[in-house]
Amino acid sequence: MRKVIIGNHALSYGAMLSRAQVIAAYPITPQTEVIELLSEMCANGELDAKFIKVESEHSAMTACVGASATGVRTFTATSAQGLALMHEVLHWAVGARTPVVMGNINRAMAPPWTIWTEQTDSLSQRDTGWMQIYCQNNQEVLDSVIQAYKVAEQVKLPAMVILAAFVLSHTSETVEMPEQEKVDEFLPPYELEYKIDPDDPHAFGGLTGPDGYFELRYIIQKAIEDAIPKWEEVGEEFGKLFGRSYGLVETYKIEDAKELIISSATVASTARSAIDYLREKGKKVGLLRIRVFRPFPAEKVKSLLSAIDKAIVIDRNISFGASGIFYQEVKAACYNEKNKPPIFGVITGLGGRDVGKKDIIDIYEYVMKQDKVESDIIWKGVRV
Amino acid sequence: MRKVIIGNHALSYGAMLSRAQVIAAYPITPQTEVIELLSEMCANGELDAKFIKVESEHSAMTACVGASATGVRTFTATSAQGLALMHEVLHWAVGARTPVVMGNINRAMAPPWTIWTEQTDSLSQRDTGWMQIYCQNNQEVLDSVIQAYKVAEQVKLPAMVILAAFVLSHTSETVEMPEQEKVDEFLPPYELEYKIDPDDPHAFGGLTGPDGYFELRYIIQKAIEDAIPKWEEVGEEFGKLFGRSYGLVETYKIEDAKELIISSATVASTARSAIDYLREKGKKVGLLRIRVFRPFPAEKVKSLLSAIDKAIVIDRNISFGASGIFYQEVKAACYNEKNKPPIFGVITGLGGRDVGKKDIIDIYEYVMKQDKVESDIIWKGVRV
Amino acid sequence: MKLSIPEEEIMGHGHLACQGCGAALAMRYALKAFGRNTVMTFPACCWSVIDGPFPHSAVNVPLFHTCFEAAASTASGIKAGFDAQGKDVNVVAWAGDGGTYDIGIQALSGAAERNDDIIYVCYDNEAYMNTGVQRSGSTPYLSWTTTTPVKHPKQRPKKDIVSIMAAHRIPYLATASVAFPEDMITKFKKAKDIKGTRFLLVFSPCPPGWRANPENTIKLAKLAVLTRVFPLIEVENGRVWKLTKKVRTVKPVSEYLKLQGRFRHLSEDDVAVIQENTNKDWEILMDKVGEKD
Amino acid sequence: MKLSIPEEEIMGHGHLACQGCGAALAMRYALKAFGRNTVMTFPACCWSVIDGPFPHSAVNVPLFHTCFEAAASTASGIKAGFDAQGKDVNVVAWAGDGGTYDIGIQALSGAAERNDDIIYVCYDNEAYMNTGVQRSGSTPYLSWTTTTPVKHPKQRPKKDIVSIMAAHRIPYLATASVAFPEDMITKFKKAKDIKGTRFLLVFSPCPPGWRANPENTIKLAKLAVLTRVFPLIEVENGRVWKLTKKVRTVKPVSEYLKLQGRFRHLSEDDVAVIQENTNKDWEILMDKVGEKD
Amino acid sequence: MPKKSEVKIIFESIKDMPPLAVSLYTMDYNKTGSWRNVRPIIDYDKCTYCTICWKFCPEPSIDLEKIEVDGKEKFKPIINYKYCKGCGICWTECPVDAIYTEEESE
Amino acid sequence: MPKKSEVKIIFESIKDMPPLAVSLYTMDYNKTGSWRNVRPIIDYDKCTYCTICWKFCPEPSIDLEKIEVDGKEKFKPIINYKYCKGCGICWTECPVDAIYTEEESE
Amino acid sequence: MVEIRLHGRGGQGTVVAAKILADAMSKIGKYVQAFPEYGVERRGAPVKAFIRIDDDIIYIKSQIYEPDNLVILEPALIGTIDLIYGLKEGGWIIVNTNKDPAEMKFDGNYRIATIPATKIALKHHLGSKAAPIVNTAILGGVIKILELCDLDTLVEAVREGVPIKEDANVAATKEAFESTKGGR
Amino acid sequence: MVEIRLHGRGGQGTVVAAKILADAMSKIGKYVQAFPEYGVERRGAPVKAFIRIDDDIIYIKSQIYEPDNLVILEPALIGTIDLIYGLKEGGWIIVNTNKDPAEMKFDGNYRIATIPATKIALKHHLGSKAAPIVNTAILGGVIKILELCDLDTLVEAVREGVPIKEDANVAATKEAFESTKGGR
Ligand SMILES: Cc1ncc(C[n+]2csc(CCOP(=O)(O)OP(=O)(O)O)c2C)c(N)n1
Ligand SMILES: Cc1ncc(C[n+]2csc(CCOP(=O)(O)OP(=O)(O)O)c2C)c(N)n1
Ligand code: SF4
Ligand code: SF4
Ligand code: SF4
Ligand code: SF4
Ligand code: SF4
Ligand code: SF4
Ligand SMILES: [Mg+2]
Ligand SMILES: [Mg+2]
Repeated sequence: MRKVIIGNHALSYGAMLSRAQVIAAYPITPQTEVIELLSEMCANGELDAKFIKVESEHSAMTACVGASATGVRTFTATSAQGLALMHEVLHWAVGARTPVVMGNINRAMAPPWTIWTEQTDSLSQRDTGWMQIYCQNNQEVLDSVIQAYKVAEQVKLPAMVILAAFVLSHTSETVEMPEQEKVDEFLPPYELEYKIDPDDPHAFGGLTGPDGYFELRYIIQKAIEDAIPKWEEVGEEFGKLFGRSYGLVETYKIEDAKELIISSATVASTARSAIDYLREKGKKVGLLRIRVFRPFPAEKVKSLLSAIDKAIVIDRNISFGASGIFYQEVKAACYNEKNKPPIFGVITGLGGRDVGKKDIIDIYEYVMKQDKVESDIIWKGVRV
Repeated sequence: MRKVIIGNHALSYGAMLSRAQVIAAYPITPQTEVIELLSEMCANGELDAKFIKVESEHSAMTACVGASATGVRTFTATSAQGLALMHEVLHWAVGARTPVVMGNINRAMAPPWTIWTEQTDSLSQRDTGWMQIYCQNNQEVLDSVIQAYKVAEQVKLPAMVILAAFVLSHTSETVEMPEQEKVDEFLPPYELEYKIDPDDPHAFGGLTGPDGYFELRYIIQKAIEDAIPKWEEVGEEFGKLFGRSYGLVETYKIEDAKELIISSATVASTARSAIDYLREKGKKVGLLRIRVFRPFPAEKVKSLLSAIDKAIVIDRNISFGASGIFYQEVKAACYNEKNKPPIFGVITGLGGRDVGKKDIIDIYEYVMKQDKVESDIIWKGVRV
Repeated sequence: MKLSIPEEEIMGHGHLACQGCGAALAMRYALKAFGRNTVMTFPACCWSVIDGPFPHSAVNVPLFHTCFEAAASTASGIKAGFDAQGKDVNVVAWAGDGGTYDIGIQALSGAAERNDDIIYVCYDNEAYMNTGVQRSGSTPYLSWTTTTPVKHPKQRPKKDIVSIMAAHRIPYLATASVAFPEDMITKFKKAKDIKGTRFLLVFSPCPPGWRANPENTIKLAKLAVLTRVFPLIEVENGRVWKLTKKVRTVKPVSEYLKLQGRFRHLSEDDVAVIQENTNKDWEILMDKVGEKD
Repeated sequence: MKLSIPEEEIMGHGHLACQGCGAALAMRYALKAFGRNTVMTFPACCWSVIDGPFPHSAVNVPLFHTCFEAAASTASGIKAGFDAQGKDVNVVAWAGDGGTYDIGIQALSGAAERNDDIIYVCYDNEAYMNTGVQRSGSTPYLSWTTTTPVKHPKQRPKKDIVSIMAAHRIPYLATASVAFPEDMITKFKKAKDIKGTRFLLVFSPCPPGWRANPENTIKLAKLAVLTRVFPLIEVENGRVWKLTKKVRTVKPVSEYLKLQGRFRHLSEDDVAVIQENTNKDWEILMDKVGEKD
Repeated sequence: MPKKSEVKIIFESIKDMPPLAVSLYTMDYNKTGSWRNVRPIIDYDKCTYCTICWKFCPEPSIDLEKIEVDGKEKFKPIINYKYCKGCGICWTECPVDAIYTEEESE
Repeated sequence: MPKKSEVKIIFESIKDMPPLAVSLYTMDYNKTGSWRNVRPIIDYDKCTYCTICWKFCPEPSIDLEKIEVDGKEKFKPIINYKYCKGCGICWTECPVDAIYTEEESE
Repeated sequence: MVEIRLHGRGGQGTVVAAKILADAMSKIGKYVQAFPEYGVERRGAPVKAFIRIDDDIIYIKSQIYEPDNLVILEPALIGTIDLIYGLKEGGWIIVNTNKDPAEMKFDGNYRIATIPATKIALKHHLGSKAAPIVNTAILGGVIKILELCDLDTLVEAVREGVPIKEDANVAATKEAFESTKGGR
Repeated sequence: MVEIRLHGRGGQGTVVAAKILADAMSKIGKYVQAFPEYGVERRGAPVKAFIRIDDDIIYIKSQIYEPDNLVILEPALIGTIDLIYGLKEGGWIIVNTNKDPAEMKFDGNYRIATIPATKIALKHHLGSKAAPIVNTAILGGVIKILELCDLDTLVEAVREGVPIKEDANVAATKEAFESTKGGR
């Protein structure tokens, strides 16, 4: 069945279809519709979940972590300041190995106060161990929630499904709704080896000295590395059932491409139309959209870049004192490769400044004129 | 005058000599001695500061930000969970352009609970815009606090002075104490163009739409870029006054080096003795210690790596789903260079596992046997 | 003729409050009472928007925006900053009920425990309005919000923030209402002259959030007092309780409730329960005030 | 002969508490009262260490360590998890005073406002002990700690957490002391059988933190009650206050203070002020309890 | 004092901008009169100059003008239509119904 | 039930480890008797079997043994020196001074 | 691809109008995007909403700068703020007004249609006189003028899209469909 | 470089002992490092502290695995936990005990010295019988045995390093210096 829904409701339906059992969440623009709809669903009985209407995002995440450790499926959603307030608990969810799934609406960080989109909020969480999926449309948002549970529960790590403020969160789009039975088939109930259980008492997360901590971190890294093939497998399995496949990355017109535009989320989506335009003009340019950012699909990116002459990463985010974050990560991943192109890094669209097809064409044309990378940041659209 | 003091007290003396005016802090192992000594100093009248004994780190940082915005010098210190709890406010301090100086004791993140050293806590803040200085001994800790104020106030961005839990925080070392008069000469009073002032009312940090936010972020990036030469200048000026110079990085025996060990903080310090040993054995190996991590000294690192055949980055931290963080950043910085070595990334010492001279020699010898980089993480010291 | 409240307008027009916003009125009165030697800090709340976009501002006193959970601690820091400079400035944290009853209560409790020398004003519109009407700890029993839908309206009573703050034994605490500006301004001026942590709770109707007509803002605020839903009181040192507005002819709560869409779903029984709770709370209050009806 | 408290030991030995630790005793009694169908969550506190290092544990009921500020919300989450599975489990948040009065009060206040079905136990040793004795909101007036040095001891009274929690109108709230295990266990059992948010405050001396001799732990806990410094009470629904331990011969506070190094710097005048404050607080309490001395 | 500005300030370039988001202007540019559906009009024949409408206007968009009536100083309320949002508080609270309304039209 | 272990478990390899920091053993390995400076000794001649010492031991390191005294069932307190930390609560609280002390020596 | 911009006032249902139109388009197999002006909506303040309609998945995620057509739900806004910026030459301007298209004056080369949506809304008791809810009424005219879909499809979308007064809204939609002036 | 490990009990001043010794070494121009075992100290529980002494800045920041010498402040620990692990062959073991060095038995090839530090401490009223504070007493012996510095320098460091009972501590230090047995 097709529905026209906003990105926020795509998250809510994703959680509902995944049969989330405990929800704990706190409102923040531009996320509120996610929890408003879930509140309705719980009140109506459409969704059989405990909804804890907590007093802060910090409590939302701790409640999810606690509930998850008892062996139930949990959901929350937030954005920007709310996500930042959870930061300590994000680390906690990873160390506690609780596969919480969270929606995050990418909004720029204050101050100054702002509610428009930028990816710095979620990318600032890149070192917490959360898996991160950047979505390009509402269909992908909904589908990714379901897949996120599947991967997260297999590797016992939490996952964040990410969408742009307003550009997706408040934009109604055509979405094919998965049927509940099929989702149930795809996503079996959540099972845990070690869980909080009075019949089998364990202490979780107790003091660990230098004699054990290192190994536990190693295990986490191995788990998130395992998730790399999992995201591909699960994305394909999803495709078989629902007709829409997903992977770590998505490519467009790269077969014969000499140049590559690399981006994520809705900027990558818009970039497609720019590619179409440039292809029409005879340019051999393709698109690489990074969908799964953590774990970082390094092998995939390396192999896709090996036959490219020039690559451009477009970031809607910034790590102050460094550069765009996708740019940094792509370069780091490919550094030791033999065959690799020069990579240019562009920052644009911070704080919700619109990024249109024309902007991307401009970026491409600008970079094509450059012989070498002069600076780690090429600014696009800022009124210097 | 020489004193034997622990790293934590080096932070306290640094704040005292810099004449911090407002302190707001909350205890956490292994930071408590910092604030215990400052409490004493305030009670004794040795230090004329308002000390707000807040109820959480979140409040510690918000109080510092608020006070800083009125035009006074502020100080706090924390570690791991405390730093993580401040995360939202760390972003705030940057957006508000408040040059708060903070000491952070590097401790591994829970769960499991642990108090031993690891750098993931502060490195997880790499995308907030805070400047970060990693110190190798207590002398540097004290000296860096004073320098941090100078740079921070010039570029109007906050700075974090970082030291290893126990390895420095609780280790007494010989420290030369700067004289107050000289510090006063070095560090003039803090002046602000826009500050909270009833005689000149402004609203700070109000709602900003896509029409202005991008430019304000651009200005921050330019400010932190300006800090790169500032850290060098200020480090040299400090040297002239106090006989101890500092820079963005420190090198050891690199003149003729063909191989480079790159690390930070106390691991880099210990690496010196490994270098001495290896040099004795005829190896042409040098050391690059990255002292200022944000802003990342990309140009410096690039030029130092241009004549090297093989480099090894040793990280006492991890970004799950990626690699060691210094490793990632060094590779990203050098990616587009013509002359650059293969770089190997080693992760060791997580959660306070000791890193000795022997470990570093082992790492070196292992890497020398490798033809190419097979994986983004070489694990050292984990009991697989 | 003399005006009953100060003539000078510190708050400017052109601000972004909705039509009939009680919170805007609250600020207008507060600034009249506090005067220009005042500094404010706002956590996230409607007022972070009402004040207007950069580089504009409507309050015309220094205003430091801070994060949602940190009104009190930011004010403590600002005050310490002025103290360190030897400047005597009235530092005010200005927060909504969400930022006070819920996400900001820790910073507030901490400041009160230390008795930091700040004024904390909560303008209470009984829900998270800036994000579009979600329940807060202040949302009244059985009220609709978007997160307490009519099929499952709020099941818990409004958090008793007054008693909570009184338990902190702060030097001064008062409730006020935008329908009684003279009372409000008197209290705000009194608060200004006391040292230590002062807490002021201002009842501020929100037409869109309450599903009420904007023209009824004053009517609603008045009815809340006249029905004893929101008593006007003062508490000194957490111990001396005073009623500042005695209600002669008490009105039934139904009069107050029926003007608001957020209570539209209530049954007669529901209304009776609310009436009963109101009566009980009043009795408890009278015990503290040491008065009998 | 019958034992006055349950014989079964759920808490094991080998734990890492200091000699004479009141907090260890509190846990021992609590587990006796709660039994094995209990799940605990600890925020950071001495008990995060006392319990022992991975892969060992001394409490022998399921225990989920959580971050410092999140005891209550973690417990709410765990309870919701069990509810979702249809399992009836006693979920207990177990926190120190720092984690309760200060950094954890927001999560606690939120859970209480929602009346989440959890038991919250605060073992109160009146400072941050795990980090080496820093002041907390619970540290008593004029006490020394490392952050309130003798030249500037704590200037504010202990936060009145009992009144604060009573103001939340939770169904049950009680104070207890490790010197009165029978009273404590009775209250803990009672709490277990009530639904909603229950709050239990246990007075737990800390020899190193109080600069006291370990053998005086019980003596001190007893004296706190006998001097009326720490009354043993119960509060139902925030409204019905009861004194559960009447003190026949009241002792002067000096007897309690003089056994503790943290009060060594007090002058006679200081002690007199503390005595006076204690008397005043007792009167206020008696007002609530509705008793006269 | 912040400057008044009748237009919304959007900086053309960062050169004109302060280094952080600091307000420099009032909100006067924002003519909230455009929000108004219904226009309040004071019937000065009925008005008693009680100033209640002024007191309760949240904008504030009622100004007072000192006038003399029968030798006594009075405050005459004058609605500032540039900013009046038409909320209706004044006409609801006016004790003598001296404020009538008209619908705003195109 | 968690397993008892008389030695501190340190995993030789991650293969033996659970995937997260979960306890599998009690704290029995930790012989806190080594913390003791002073050793409490019960003088059973004085002891009235009131069990007060048992009640107040924080470790707990006083065990009870059911015995019969004059036909009545009593609980005999037995100190477990493996774990007794020598805090002194028992000898302070014993109402009949039935517990005497000895300094621990090398 | 067709791009439309709507102008109204906070609280009037402008965004809902866009959504209902998108729903109707979806029903006839189109891919759609509907979104409000990304901002802070205040009761009474002017607001905008946007729609994109296409035969294929719509990848472009930027704002609409040059709409093909314009819908003005709140005629009182005319003259107070710029409404027609970016509108493509020859595009439609559909205005809620009792006036005739000929009476409406806009600078530029546009086609103009009018719908007495307020009158219709009030007739069907949708909203109050001070705040009529005109969104469903105006849509009837919009689909007629722009030839987007048949009336039945729109009516179905209206039924699903309005929270209350389904029948009254449907009646208003239908009446507007009939009474719209200015269609080709 | 000289590396020393100290063993004591939480609350006994073991860490302070290391610090005072480091202070004394600093006074004679040495570079020093002194640190406790990185852990959670509990009153009564066994604790360790470490010292490094060198003529130059000490860059090495790892733990001490193979100390040159050992100081045992709490003789009751002997036998309950392993104390001599890692000690270099021929290194000194300096024990607080009334016994003669010959009476002390440790497996391995070490030199042994004894100091009746508890006796001395109690004589000077440092701590209680159950918890004597022996750190300053034992240091007197340590510097003598290891020939680290002269007594005056140590005494100066003791004066600066103890929080209370300065004179008593100094007296204890001096007495220990005199009465230490086992020196070469
Ligand atoms: C950490 C964080 N969480 C959530 C938000 C989103 N938020 C902003 S204002 C607001 C509601 C404020 O409610 P209240 O304090 O009652 O003020 P009101 O909006 O009603 O005036 C919320 C939830 C935020 N800014 N920061
Ligand atoms: C966010 C955060 N801040 C600080 C700490 C450090 N910390 C751990 S326990 C503790 C003190 C706990 O005090 P209290 O709650 O009274 O328990 P006690 O230690 O006295 O048993 C502190 C400050 C932490 N773990 N997390
Ligand atoms: S939502 Fe309510 S409180 Fe907020 S500005 Fe509008 S009327 Fe005022
Ligand atoms: S410090 Fe105090 S509370 Fe903590 S374990 Fe020791 S005695 Fe117990
Ligand atoms: S209608 Fe409202 S905004 Fe306009 S003048 Fe009257 S009270 Fe003021
Ligand atoms: S309220 Fe009415 S009578 Fe009073 S001043 Fe206003 S218009 Fe005149
Ligand atoms: S001395 Fe303390 S630990 Fe030992 S048995 Fe007695 S009470 Fe228990
Ligand atoms: S307290 Fe004394 S008398 Fe009572 S059982 Fe123990 S040893 Fe015996
Ligand atoms: Mg509110
Ligand atoms: Mg405590």
